[in-house]
Parts: sequence; C-alpha cells; structure tokens
Amino acid sequence: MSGASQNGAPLLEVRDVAVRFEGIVALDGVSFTLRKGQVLGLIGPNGAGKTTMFNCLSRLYTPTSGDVLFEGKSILGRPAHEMAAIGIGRTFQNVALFSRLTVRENVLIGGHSHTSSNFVGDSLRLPGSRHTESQLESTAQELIDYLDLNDVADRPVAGLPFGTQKRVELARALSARPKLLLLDEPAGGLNHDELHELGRLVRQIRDDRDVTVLLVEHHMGLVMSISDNVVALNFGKKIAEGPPDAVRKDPELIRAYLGGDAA
Amino acid sequence: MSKLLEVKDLRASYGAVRVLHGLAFSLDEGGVTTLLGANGAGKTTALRALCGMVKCSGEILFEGKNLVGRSTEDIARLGVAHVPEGRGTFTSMTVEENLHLGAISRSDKGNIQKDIDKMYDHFPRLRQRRTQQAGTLSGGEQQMLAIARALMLRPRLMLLDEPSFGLAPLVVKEMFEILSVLNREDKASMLIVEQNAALALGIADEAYLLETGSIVMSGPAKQIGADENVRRSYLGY
Amino acid sequence: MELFTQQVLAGIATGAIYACMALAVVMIYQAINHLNFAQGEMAMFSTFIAWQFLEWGLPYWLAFILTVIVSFVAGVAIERVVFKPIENAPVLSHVVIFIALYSVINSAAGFIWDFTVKSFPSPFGSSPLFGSSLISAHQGGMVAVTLALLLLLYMFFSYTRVGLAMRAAAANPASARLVGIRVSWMTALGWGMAAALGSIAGMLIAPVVFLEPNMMISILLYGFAGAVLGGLTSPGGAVLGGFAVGVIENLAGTYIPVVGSELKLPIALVVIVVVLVFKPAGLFGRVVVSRV
Amino acid sequence: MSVQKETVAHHDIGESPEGAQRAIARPAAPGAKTSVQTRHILFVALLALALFIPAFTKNFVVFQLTQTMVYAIAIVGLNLLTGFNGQFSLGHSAFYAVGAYTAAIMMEQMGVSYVWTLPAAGILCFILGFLFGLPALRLEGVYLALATFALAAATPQILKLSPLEQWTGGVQGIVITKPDAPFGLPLNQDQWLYYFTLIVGLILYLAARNLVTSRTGRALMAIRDNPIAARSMGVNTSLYKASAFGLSALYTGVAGALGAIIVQFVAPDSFTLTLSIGFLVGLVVGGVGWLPGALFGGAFLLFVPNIAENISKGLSGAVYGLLLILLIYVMPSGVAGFLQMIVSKARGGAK
Repeated sequence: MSGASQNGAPLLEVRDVAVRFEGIVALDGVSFTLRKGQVLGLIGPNGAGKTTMFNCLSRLYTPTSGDVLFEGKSILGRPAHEMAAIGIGRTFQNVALFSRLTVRENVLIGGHSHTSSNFVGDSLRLPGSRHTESQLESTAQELIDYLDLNDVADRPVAGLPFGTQKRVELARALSARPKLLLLDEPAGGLNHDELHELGRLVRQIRDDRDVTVLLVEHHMGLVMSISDNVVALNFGKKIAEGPPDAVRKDPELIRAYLGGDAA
Repeated sequence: MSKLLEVKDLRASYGAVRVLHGLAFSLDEGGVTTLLGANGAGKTTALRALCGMVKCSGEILFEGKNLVGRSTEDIARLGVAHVPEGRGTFTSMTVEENLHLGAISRSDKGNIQKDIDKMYDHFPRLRQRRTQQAGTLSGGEQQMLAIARALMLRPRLMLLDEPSFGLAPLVVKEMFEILSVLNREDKASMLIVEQNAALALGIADEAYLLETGSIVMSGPAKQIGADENVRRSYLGY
Repeated sequence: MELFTQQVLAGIATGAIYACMALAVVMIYQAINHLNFAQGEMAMFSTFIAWQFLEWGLPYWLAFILTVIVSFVAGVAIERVVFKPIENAPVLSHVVIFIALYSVINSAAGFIWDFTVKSFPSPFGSSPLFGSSLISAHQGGMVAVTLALLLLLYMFFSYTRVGLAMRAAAANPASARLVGIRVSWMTALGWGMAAALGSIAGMLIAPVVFLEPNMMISILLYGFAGAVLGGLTSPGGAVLGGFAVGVIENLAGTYIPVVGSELKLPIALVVIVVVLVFKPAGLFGRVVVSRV
Repeated sequence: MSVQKETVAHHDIGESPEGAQRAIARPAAPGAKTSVQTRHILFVALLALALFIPAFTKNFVVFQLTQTMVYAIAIVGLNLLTGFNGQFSLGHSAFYAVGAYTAAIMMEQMGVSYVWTLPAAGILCFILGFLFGLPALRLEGVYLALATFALAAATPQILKLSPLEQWTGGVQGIVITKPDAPFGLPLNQDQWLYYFTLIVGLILYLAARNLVTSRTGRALMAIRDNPIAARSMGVNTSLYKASAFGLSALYTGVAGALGAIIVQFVAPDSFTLTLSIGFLVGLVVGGVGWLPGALFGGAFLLFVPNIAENISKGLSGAVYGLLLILLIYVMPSGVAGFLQMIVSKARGGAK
C-alpha cells in the first residue's frame, strides 16, 4: 500500500526455516522477506506455525535448519536477550507482562536494552545511573502519553483489562526503539471501534517511529487493511504470499483458512 | 418462556476499583444472551461474578436460587458451566481426562462414557487426540475441548467468555455453528461475551450493551444489531 | 568388585527407607505443590502413637491400622485447622507454617514421650533374607510394602474419579472449581493420604533407626532428595529415586576419600544436584509441553 | 516454592494467573502509597532514635540490638534474591559462615583490622555466590531449594574437615578479640560495635533501596515475574540471576563477618541449616519484597525463641511454632502486608 515499501532495503530475510520438536514439524522450509517500512501480515490457521516463527525471530527457539537474517546478518548465533538491542521487539499472544509491577515500571523495563547501568552504579546512584534513569523515565512518559496510559500508569498491570494490557505491551516493546516490531495477535479482545483504532495506531507507529511491522493476526479486516504484504502459512508451509487483495482470493487460503464466504 | 437467569443490581470491584455498577439482565430458558462492550467495560467480570470467581453484591437468580455468595464449585454443581477467557483446560492431562473432569460432579456415572462419545461426534478432532496432553493441542482444538468439557457437566446454563479468541476465521465459523447446533438441538442456554459482535448477535436472542460497568442498551439481538450507533461502533458499517 | 556389589545391595536396603518416605513426599506434592518440611515429624509422631498402642497391649496389625486411620484424620485436620484459614497467603508464608509445624510436633513428641531412644518391633522379623547378611527380612518386607503402596497409589490416581479430581485440583485450582471440584477438600484429602503414607513409612523405618523425636530429620531429607531426583510428579520415579539415593550415599561414603560418614549427606545431595542440572524435572518427571 | 517452569519448551505464558499472584513475593511495599515526605520524616526520626538508644540502655540490650541489625542485613540479602529476583535459598547460612570465618581468620591469624574484614568477606561471598548461582540457573522452585539446602548441609561438615583445621580451628572454632572504639571516642566496645553496625547496615540498606528502584533492580523483578518476557526485553537473565545470587551472598557474608565480631566467636555448629531457615522465617515475618521488614525479621529471629523459652522450658519449640503460626494468621504477608492494610484502612477512614 505504501509506495515506498516495495523499494525499501530488506530488513528481515527468513530463509528456508524449519522447526521440528520431537517428531512434530512446526515449520517446514518457510521463506519470506520483509522490507524496511513495510507492514507484513502473517496469517494462517491455529497451529500453522505463526507463533513458532515469532519465537524463532525473537530467538526463543532455534530453527532446526534454515537461516534468519536481520539487516543482512544472521541472528542465529546470538542469544535471545540481544534481540532487543539489535532492534527486534515483540508483544505476546496472551500478554506476558511483569504482572506485579506497575504500567510505568513495565515500560521502563522495555528500555533496558538501549540503556546501560550496572549493580554498583545503581546501588550507589552514581551519575551514570542517574542519567540512565532520567533518560528511561522520559522515554517511558512519552510512550505512556503516546498510548494514552496515563490513567493507569502507576497501577500494577495484573488487574487491568486485557485490551489495556495489550497496549502496555505495545508501549513496553516501543520503548526499546525497535526497528522491527513483532505483534502477536494484537487485536485479541478488541471490538470493532478499538480494532479500527489499533489499525490506525500500527500505521502511525510505522510512520512516526520508522518501525517495520510483522503482524500475526486472525482478524482479516485488520490484516487486510494495514498490511502491505501478506504471508499465509498452513501446516508449517507457506501457502500464499502477496499483496492483500491477491492473497484474499487465493483458493488454497480460502479452503484452509477463510472458509467459503469469508471476506 | 420462563427466566432461567435473572440478574439484578450486580455490583463488583477489584480492590478499590469498582468494575460493575449495578447490572441487570436476564436469560430465557433455552435462549442465548450476549453481552457486548468495549475492552474494560466489565463483560468478563460479569461472567466471573456469575460463577462466584469475583466477590459481588446484588442478586443473581438462577432457577430461583440466588448465586451471590455461593462458591464456584457449588455454582458449577447447580449446572452452570463456565468456559473462561484463555480456556482453562487442564494442560498436563489428556483430552479424555479433561472430558471426564467436566463430568466429575455428576452423579449419573453410567452415562458419562456415552456423553464422551457424543462429544467426539461433535468434535471429531478431539477423538483423534484423545490420549494427547491438552497443552499440546492447537488453539482451536483447545477451545473445542474447553466447550466439550463444559458440556460434559450437562449444564443448565453455559457461560462463554470470548469463544472466538485467537481462532482462525474458519475455526470461528465452525465453533459458532456448533454452538448454534447445541442451542437448537440440545436446548443449551448460553450467555456469551464476544468481541466479534456480528457473530454474537447472529446467534443471540437478546443482547446487552455494556459501557464502563453499566448497561446502556438492551433488547432483542436483531433490534440491537440494527441500531445505528451499535452498527457503527461494533459492527463496522 | 565384591565391595561394590555389597555396597550397592546395602544401598538398596537403606534406599527402601527413603523410597517409602519419598512416596509420602510425592503424595503431598501432588496435593499442594509444595514440599512439606513437617512431614517427617508427622510420620515420627504417628510412629509414637503406634508405639503407645503397642505399649497398651494392642496386637501389631491392629495398632498399625489404627495408626494409619488416626494419621489420616490428623492430616485432614491439620489442613482444615491450620492451612484453610490462610489459603490465600503467599507461598512463602505457607513454607514458614511448615517450619512452625515442624517445631511444634518435634517439641510435643519430646515432651510427651521424652527423648530417650525406644525400640520398635518389626512385623517381618530381623532374620537375614535368603541367607544374605546384607538384606534382612524386615528390609525385604519394606521393599515389598513400598512397591505395594506404589501400585495402590498408581491405581488410585489413574483409575478413580477422586484421584483424577485430586490431580486436577492440584494442577489448575481455578478450572477445577469450574467443573465443580471442591478444591479445598481435595487438598485436605491429600494431606490425609500423605499423613497416612508417612505413618506407614515411620512404622517401617522405626525398627531400623529406633524411635525418638529426631529420628526422621535426615530420613526426610533423603526422602526429599529421592523424590526430587525421581521427579516430583511421578510416584514411581520417587520410589526409584529413593533407592538411587540410598545407593549413591553408600557409594559416596565408600569411594570418595576424605568424605567419611559426616559428609555422606552433602555428597549425595551434590550428586543429585548435578543430575538435576542436566535433567531439571528429575529423572522421571513429566515435562509439560505447551505452546507459547 | 511453587515450581515455575522457565524453559521455553514448557513455559505457558498467561496460564494460571492465580499461580502468578500467589507466587513468592507480594506486590507492593506498604510505603508505596504513603507520600515520600512522610517516609523521609519517619526515616529520620527512626535514625535519631537509633542514635540515642545506647545512651539509655544496658550493654546487653545494646548487644542484642546490634545482633538484630546483623540478622537484618542478612535478611536484606535474602530478600534481594528471593523477594526481588524470585530465587529461593536455604543455603544462606553458608555465606554467613564464610563471612564469619573470613573475619575470624583475618583478625586472629593475619592480624588484619576488623574494618577490612568486611569488604573482604563481602567480595569473597560475592564470588562464591555468583559461582553457585551459575549451576543454580538451571534449577527453580523446589529443585533450587534442594540445591541450596545441600550447601547449608555441607557447610558445618566442611568447616570441621581436618585438612582445614589449621585455619578453622576445627570443632573448637576461633575466639575473636572485641575491637575498641577508635579515635578515643567515649564508647565501650558494645556501644562502638552498635554504631559501627548501624553505619554499615545503613549503607547497605540505602544501596539495596537504590538498587531495587533502578534499571538493574527492575530487571531483577522482571525476571521474577516473567523470565521469557524479560529476555525479550534484552535482560541477560543468566547474568542477572547469577549476579543477584552473588549480591545476596555479599550482604549475608558482611552480616556474617559483623556477627562473628560482635559474638567474638565462630564455630562450625553455629552455621547449620537452622540458621538458613531462620533467615527465611525472618524474611517472611518482615515481608517478602519489602526491605525495611528485615529489621522486624531480625528482631523476631533474636527475641522470639527466648520468649518461647520463658513461657515454657519443656515445650519451647511448640510455643515458638505456635507463636509463628499465630503471627502468620494475623499477618499472612508479614509486617509489610499488615502495615499496608493499616495504611489503606486509615485512608479509607479518612475519606
């Protein structure tokens, strides 16, 4: 949709990735490329391997074979905790917040990867640590404003409604200043109005913050309206790829995923 | 039709935060009622209050008995089966054990195996996976298992919290078809909370619209679905 | 080599004690998802009750059965009276209550029956089994009883509705309530069964180690170790783990220099920890696979 | 001691919110809602009180208060590990022992001043704690409990080993000379050690408080609440967990060194599992995840056994246990939860 997207340099290249656990083939030779500034929708039936792909990209899993390149370099040699620092941020399908901490603290932790401090400096409040802290605080406040979380900023996240928790996750992921943002079913639990708002927000984030987005989502309306490209998986294999309008009509996808009369 | 469930002035809070401000709604025997509303409106809390998972005040009359103050397990034993958000299956147990657990409070032990077979007819995919740990099922299969498990109680009333959550469109369709079959053929009464308002209104007889813990609109599902504001906010026309 | 075989056999004989206790440990773990530090003391107290019955002139098996029943009831009562009121307290508060119970029971036993060592009869006699000097008839009997209990437990958890309900209550209390399981009674039942199993363990162990208020301290530790080594979710694993701990302890005492008897326990524990580092759920523990 | 599975293959994100809420630590400190100003005033008032106490009380009471502070330092250490990082330990008696023996050996056999034994004990324990924390990374919940338990069980036996006897004094232990007040201060030895411990304790407390409200502290809590998400946020969980173990051991080691100096004696049997369990009890009594609670925990550890003994000699263990049960009934989340409740009730009443 965005004109620039087809011309951007490849940010993420997934090459022939396969994942097998104890006899189950979760991913079977999947490849796709994500260009800078694009929004890519990853769709497919439950169990198709979408979340497994996400877990490979955030290095929680290591593919059995294949390679994943980010900005031209393989990420497979790096541990999971370096992903945030090189610019890959994510949210989780069922929300994985730090439940006993407040919204603000969650967002502050999101900034962990692009700041530095250590036990000694933090214990003694050395100038470096104070600087880090004020830097983290201003980023957090900015994101709390951006995502309209001021009302709940100092409440523990545990008691918040699901949709609000999803927004906190988004704020947390953004505070790491990702180049690539992996969104795992961000629309879960939202009604139509909120979905519309989310779609607008994702595109706004892409434009304001120079973030490339990879999105797993079941809500076709959302995926089709905000994605530049769509990749469809089924049983761990790629069954369709292309712009939303083309993929929507793909007969195999309709059969496996959308059902006869789905739009 | 007689009222199976009648809720009056239902109030609940989480700590100091009041979530429900005196809800009133009802459900006919054999009917389907849906609660609609934005994220945070209190739909999930309302369901949790009905089955004693959240402290609440007011009146919840279920077949004439007040459920307020009863424990979750007693409410289940009265015939209220709740399929919670996030499904709540016993992930470390097999599919078949999950189904047995659904019937654990029933006294007619002889019919249980027959009902399990019936569930496998409704959900053939569960039959294939009967000895598999529930945690290894896909999202759609887990949701089916959760519904099947609830049905094993032979409930008088089913509470469904976001049954379409995290499911592929095709699976969602299948799920709602099954729910509508269950309602038509087995006369199962249901109270459904659902983000996908179009789906929920399609199956429901009555609908209630919640905003920040209060009901702002109610009526037959068809009428609600035709309302201009509802259409714009919840159905996207 | 002969020394090795002998030590292994002797290890299995002591291992039977640990296996018995490990079974009780797994039982309570299944019910409440914790290790109960007071469990050894509960078993010790039960054994004193049995001893008192015998002193009063009751025949052995009658005393045995009465003790099991009393222990079961006491276990249920402890859950209802002590733990029910604080069921929503943080986990560590529960751990502290275990410690408190330990202190109360140990002190009460010493007060009632004093700290002198008492002998406790064996129903199987102490003659050597099959002419071997390494395993006595009593130890053979212990192995048999342990295996029989294991079988009973397995059948209980696999094939009865109550067993299924107990597992469900422990695995996911919120969902268990939703299907109508009275979770807190399941927990109480778990306590009762663990106390009953512990009393059997105590009565079988007492003829070997003699009866006194501190008799169970190290045995409970070995029992924990066995249960953890075998995998806390698997009663069969726990029994095997108990035997393994007995063997490891004996071999460590024999073959590792400087160790001597003082360091046997730490060395055995270190071996177990090393095993756990490579098999974090224990040797036979079930790893629950779920999707992230 | 709930078993939390961290490994990705079997971690179930979002499962069992009940479990998450009942897990080790309680959510917020009771002070969280009181205003910063009130807390500062309270802090200064308490400090002033602490400064004047020795002037009015007997030496023995001063000694007991010093011992309370020493325990409190150890409990702060355990709190950093258990309350803030979610790792369980029954092995802290080992670090306390290492600290104590470091002080004893340095002072009596090397002639080093007592002041320097504290950093030495701290650094040594940090290293040992960090190294122990590495294999412990693989273990959680009851498994970690067992591993740390092994450490506690081994400590007295190792201290008794004959090859080490020339250093440790074997079963006999080591007697330590009490230091005098420096700079000609008009204080007796007990009074001086009280102030010395107060200063050390204050520094360590403030450092801990700074830490838990900083980037590093938040990373520790993130690991406690959700290790997978913490990693995805860029937290090097292995490094932080091992470091938390080291830091916790450092606090406990310094406490051990101070404890040896004030008691003037170290021997293997002072450092058994009972001591570790005592720290754990102290932690829960004070309030898991609330730093000032350590003082209440320390006081409980020192005074309650004596109280129990006074009530009934023969049944002192039972009385102690019953007092403990009673306390948990009244304050299921320790003093911290109790104060929080009072504060929120007072606020409710004020409105």
